[in-house]
Amino acid sequence: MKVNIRLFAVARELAGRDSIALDVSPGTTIGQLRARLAAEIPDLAPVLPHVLFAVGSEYARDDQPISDGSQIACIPPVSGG
Amino acid sequence: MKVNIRLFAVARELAGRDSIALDVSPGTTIGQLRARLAAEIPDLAPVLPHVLFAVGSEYARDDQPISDGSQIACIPPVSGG
Amino acid sequence: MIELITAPIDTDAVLRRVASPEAGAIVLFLGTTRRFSDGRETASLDYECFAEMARGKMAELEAEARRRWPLVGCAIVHRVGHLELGEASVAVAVSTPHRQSAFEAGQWLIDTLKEVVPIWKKENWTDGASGWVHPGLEVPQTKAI
Amino acid sequence: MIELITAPIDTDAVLRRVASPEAGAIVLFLGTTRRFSDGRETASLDYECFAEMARGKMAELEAEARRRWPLVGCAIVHRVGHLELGEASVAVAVSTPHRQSAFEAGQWLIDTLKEVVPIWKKENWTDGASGWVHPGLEVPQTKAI
Repeated sequence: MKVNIRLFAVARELAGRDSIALDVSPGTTIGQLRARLAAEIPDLAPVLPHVLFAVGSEYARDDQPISDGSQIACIPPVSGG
Repeated sequence: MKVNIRLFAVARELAGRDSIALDVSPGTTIGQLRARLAAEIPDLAPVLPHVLFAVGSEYARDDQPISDGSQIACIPPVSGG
Repeated sequence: MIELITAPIDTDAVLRRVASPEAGAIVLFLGTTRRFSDGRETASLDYECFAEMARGKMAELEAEARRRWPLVGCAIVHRVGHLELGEASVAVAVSTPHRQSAFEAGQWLIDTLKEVVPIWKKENWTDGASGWVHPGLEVPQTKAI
Repeated sequence: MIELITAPIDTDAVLRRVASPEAGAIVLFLGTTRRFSDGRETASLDYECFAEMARGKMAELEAEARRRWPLVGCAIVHRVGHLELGEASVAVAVSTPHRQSAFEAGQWLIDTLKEVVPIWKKENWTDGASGWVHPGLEVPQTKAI
């Protein structure tokens, strides 16, 4: 199934792109996606252990399974305010 | 010696005047002035136990002696802000 | 900056006064006249002050706050005279490098101002009566003419 | 009121938004861009956000603050894009009947905003380098061209 992952801030700059679409098998979790992203974009590997992921507009845990067509975001530690 | 006492807020309204000049004997304290004011202006008597006095721009204790020509202020409980 | 004024408080000017590239945080407190107090409806307020002493005490508050917190800017403005409902009677603004001290200093300044600065307010209620507010003191009310 | 904007923050409009005759206290917090952080001099900043989620989280913060404190008005405005030194990046304003809850709610809102809202800042230093600020993360710096 297809998922789209948006990248922000240092993740966007390290990847040189603002999103990536991946084909993943049904039942894939956020934690597995984290590992998969490191393999797909090696430049992202150093920061991936420190980022959170969001599905839609909600933070997601690593054990959360991803649905087909999920809009996922890779959220490095925030620094707004 | 002469002292001038300014009156504010409810004290001013109860006294019907914004200051009073009194002749007091040397060594008179703020506490003695408090009693004297109650005698001079009976309408002030109910509030005088609850007011503070200032000499110049500083709050004064009841045992503080008054000097000749002191500018004294009668300060009901404040409610600014 | 210490000000005792009769005109409406210019909050923009107060904020400009404390803004600085050395500060990362500004906290502004505004005290505004509230419609209901203790279930009674207020129409307007009158503030009276002992001006020389009030300015002196406000300056002491600023000096003490600067001893306690790393303030970049500090402004305390109190309005006196007649105020309509919803208007600001007091503005306290501080700027600091980091926000925690701005909140602490701002709250300490308004808390202490309300305890020590010789300013008094008279409530004019919608029922036509009015009365001085003197915490801890039972105050006789004046019927409006 | 929740806003994510690129124009300078209009603090007067923010204050008008929360002012009310039902409120006796307004607390406004402004986060401003500071010249020195960790001894390094900042020339300007760029803020990036995940807009849909940032708006959603800011709205959740307002809703949670309204559950915790008796807020009359609440406004959270964050600016994104390019900011010069000394400009405000964020404004949080609340109004309440009494001041204690205004200070508490204002501080909770900015503290929590800084933890959960997906917004990021990049510091552009005066030495020409720039780098994303990601607390807890060692971030590679980019040399300016």
